[in-house]
Amino acid sequence: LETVPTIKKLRAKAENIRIAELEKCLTKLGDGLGKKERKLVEELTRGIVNKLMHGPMQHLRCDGSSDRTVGDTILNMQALERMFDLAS
Amino acid sequence: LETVPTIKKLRAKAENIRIAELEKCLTKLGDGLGKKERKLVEELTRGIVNKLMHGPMQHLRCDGSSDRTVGDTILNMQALERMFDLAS
Amino acid sequence: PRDDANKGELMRHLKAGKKCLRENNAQAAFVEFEKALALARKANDTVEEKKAARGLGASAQRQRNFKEAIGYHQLVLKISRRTGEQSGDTEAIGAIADCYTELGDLENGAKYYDRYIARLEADDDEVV
Amino acid sequence: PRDDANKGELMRHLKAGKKCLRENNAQAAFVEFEKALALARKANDTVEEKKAARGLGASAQRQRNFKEAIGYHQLVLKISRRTGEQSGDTEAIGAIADCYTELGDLENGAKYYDRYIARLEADDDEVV
Repeated sequence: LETVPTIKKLRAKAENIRIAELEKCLTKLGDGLGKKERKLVEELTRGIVNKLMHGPMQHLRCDGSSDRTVGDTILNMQALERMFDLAS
Repeated sequence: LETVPTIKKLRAKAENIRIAELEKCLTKLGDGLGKKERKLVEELTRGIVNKLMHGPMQHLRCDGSSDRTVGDTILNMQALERMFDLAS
Repeated sequence: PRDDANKGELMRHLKAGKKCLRENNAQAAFVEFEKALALARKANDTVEEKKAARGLGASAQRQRNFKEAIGYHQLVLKISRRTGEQSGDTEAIGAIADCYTELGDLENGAKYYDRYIARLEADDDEVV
Repeated sequence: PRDDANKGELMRHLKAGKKCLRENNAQAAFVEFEKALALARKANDTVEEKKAARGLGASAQRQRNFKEAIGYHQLVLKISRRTGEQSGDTEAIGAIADCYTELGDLENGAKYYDRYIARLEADDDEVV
């Protein structure tokens, strides 16, 4: 359970990057995009972030059913805290 | 230097996800997007992936100037190989 | 034309709510989304009802009213069950997990993160 | 109109090259990009010359001709230096690092990855 706050921080980190880049892009696009297109582009950004972060987030969970050990999960957490600068 | 192949694999993993999601989105958009818009959307996907992977990639390098130790770098590498399923 | 006018007003409140959220004025956003929710319900418009619920959840969460926020994010999931249309569910589940984690309820945080993570790789959380 | 016809042909070769790459036909892609490079040079069109060089690098790399690929990715960087227009440089530097790594030259791989990583956070590698 001690990895749970790390999942939250990692999610927030990724979401901040996603939103910042998306807004930069939408500003550049101006009115060049219809409502439907805008929605699909937003979905695209979510798809990329979700699929990219799936592995790391999964490896922060240790549900007993997989052969992932508690030790590995903690190592993953420590590495992610370092690499994504999540210490708060 | 032993982390160098991991950087390559991590880059390829992220690029595959980026391309797959981008093509899915462009297919859905069909002709709804001009050439300039298409380019900006592609830039957007690159921006998200690059900024998201900057931390992990940086922490695979240990250049002596930072206080990152070789030991941490190796731990980061092992965690990334696990989390992004990079063993080949 | 009456219906159209109501829909117009509904959309204006949703838009205003989003703008307030972007400008970090969560309190004003909450008020806008409340009005939108009432109008969406009156019109039986489940698509916009979900957007309003999502906005209320985000606004409450921004004000650190986490229990209230969980209620609104759960409303998103409830509307999805009612309509069979799951867009936005992944994000709602992640947000519920964030709220439980903020409340120090790591068991429920973990439970919802597990559901969230299981959905990340599957296609595709449409944006509400 | 002569110039326009040439530009049209150039763009057709670039487009065909990209299509071949998508279809995993790197050999055919290489031929298309070679033609595009020649036409771009004849027209002094540095923007399209860079696209052709990038395509040649990718095509050679796909065929595991890593030394040749490094040459073309370096050409991208050279055109950028000549024109002062850096779009595509981050990707070219990353690709050069990949090639050196494939060749087992981890020193040069590391050198170019360091340059690559340093550019990731900064804005913004326009797509060529």
